[in-house]
Amino acid sequence: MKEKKLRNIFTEGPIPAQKIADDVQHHSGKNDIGAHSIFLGQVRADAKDGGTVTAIEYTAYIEMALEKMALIRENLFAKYPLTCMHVHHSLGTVAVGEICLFVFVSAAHRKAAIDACEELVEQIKQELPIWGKEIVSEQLSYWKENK
Amino acid sequence: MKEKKLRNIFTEGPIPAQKIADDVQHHSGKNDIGAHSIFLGQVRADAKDGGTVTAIEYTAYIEMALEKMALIRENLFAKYPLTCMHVHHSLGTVAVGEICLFVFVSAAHRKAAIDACEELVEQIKQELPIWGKEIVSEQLSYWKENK
Amino acid sequence: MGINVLFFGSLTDATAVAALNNVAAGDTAALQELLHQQYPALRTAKYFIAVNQQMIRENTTLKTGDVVALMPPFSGG
Amino acid sequence: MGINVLFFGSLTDATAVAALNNVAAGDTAALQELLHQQYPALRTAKYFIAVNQQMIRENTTLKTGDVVALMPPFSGG
Repeated sequence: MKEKKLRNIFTEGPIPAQKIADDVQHHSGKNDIGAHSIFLGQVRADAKDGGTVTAIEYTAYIEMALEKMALIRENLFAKYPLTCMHVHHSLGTVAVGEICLFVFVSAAHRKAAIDACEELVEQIKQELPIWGKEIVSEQLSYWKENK
Repeated sequence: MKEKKLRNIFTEGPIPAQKIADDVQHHSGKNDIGAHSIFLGQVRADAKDGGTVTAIEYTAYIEMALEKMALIRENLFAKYPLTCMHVHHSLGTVAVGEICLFVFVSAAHRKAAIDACEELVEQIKQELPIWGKEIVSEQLSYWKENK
Repeated sequence: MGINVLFFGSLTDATAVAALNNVAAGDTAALQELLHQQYPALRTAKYFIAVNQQMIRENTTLKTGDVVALMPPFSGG
Repeated sequence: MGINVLFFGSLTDATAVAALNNVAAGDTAALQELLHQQYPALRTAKYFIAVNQQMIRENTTLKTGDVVALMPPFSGG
């Protein structure tokens, strides 16, 4: 075990839309923030052989994901002049239309916030050991593949 | 007067954080959306000669801004496969820590949402006839300059 | 003639008014000359001109009812 | 020996279990051979290997208590 405490990023089930408002409100006291860049992943009703997706079931190698996330975070803070960075990813079942990923990056100026947010989203998709299973029906599911 | 109806983008005073949650929630019924990219501008307490900024007062050439916004919108929908695009900009006084700009772009896939949102924010800053006056005190203010 | 003139942003520090109505000017160059005489601080101000909401770069003929906006660099967002 | 093996994502369709405990294998190549015999569908599956949460690309010596994870391409977000 390493000494540093790892921040949790995982939420059981969908991420409530209300959380976004609460988190934004929570940053109103940070007077040096000029820009928030937010990315939300929402579950799509993609057409599949045999029906359309109704939900995604997420699983993760949690310990490794949190270690990796801590590294990604550290690298982005070193690369960009950021104030805050928050990541929330769902585990378990998230229905179509619900939010499964909430990425929130704040900075004094828009360029750092926007660039870091985009890079962070790519790294979450490419580097965190998380898997999505697209549920079509009780009998039918497909393992999701990221592009 | 042109025949097309122009969408309003202006809100008197700050944009409530709650609006962001409500708008996200409102899109949960759109089953073809996979990604939301959101940008928020927040008023910063910048240091100035004579004090720090306590608020920004926004004014605009409203009719021209709405015409220009309609063109920007049309061009971005032509360029990217987007589902929705919403822009809200404050008029009047917005205090430090409050939200003055809320840009919300949704698409099936993240790349379109992220790229269009970034381009939209730049165009809003560069092309919309809106002016901010940074208030330091009753006696002291500075006209804002965009970088 | 009857041109309507709008001033925005920092320009209103120079003019102290947001609009002038029924100004007599045949083109934008003549209008600028008139305004610069009335509000000398405008001479050194950086601004763009829109005629009926269209940005112009060259001297443009004006007709009664036209709306001419003088706009400093934008600073929204 | 005592290696702990974890299976993730689509690999659990092949193994029907999420973990194996106390597997005897001296290195990752030997472990893979063992697992491929036990779960033939793994042979054709695309997966990465992490030893104690570190991704490895080459055959790696294992010791008691090591945790080896077999992970198909990630699909979070």
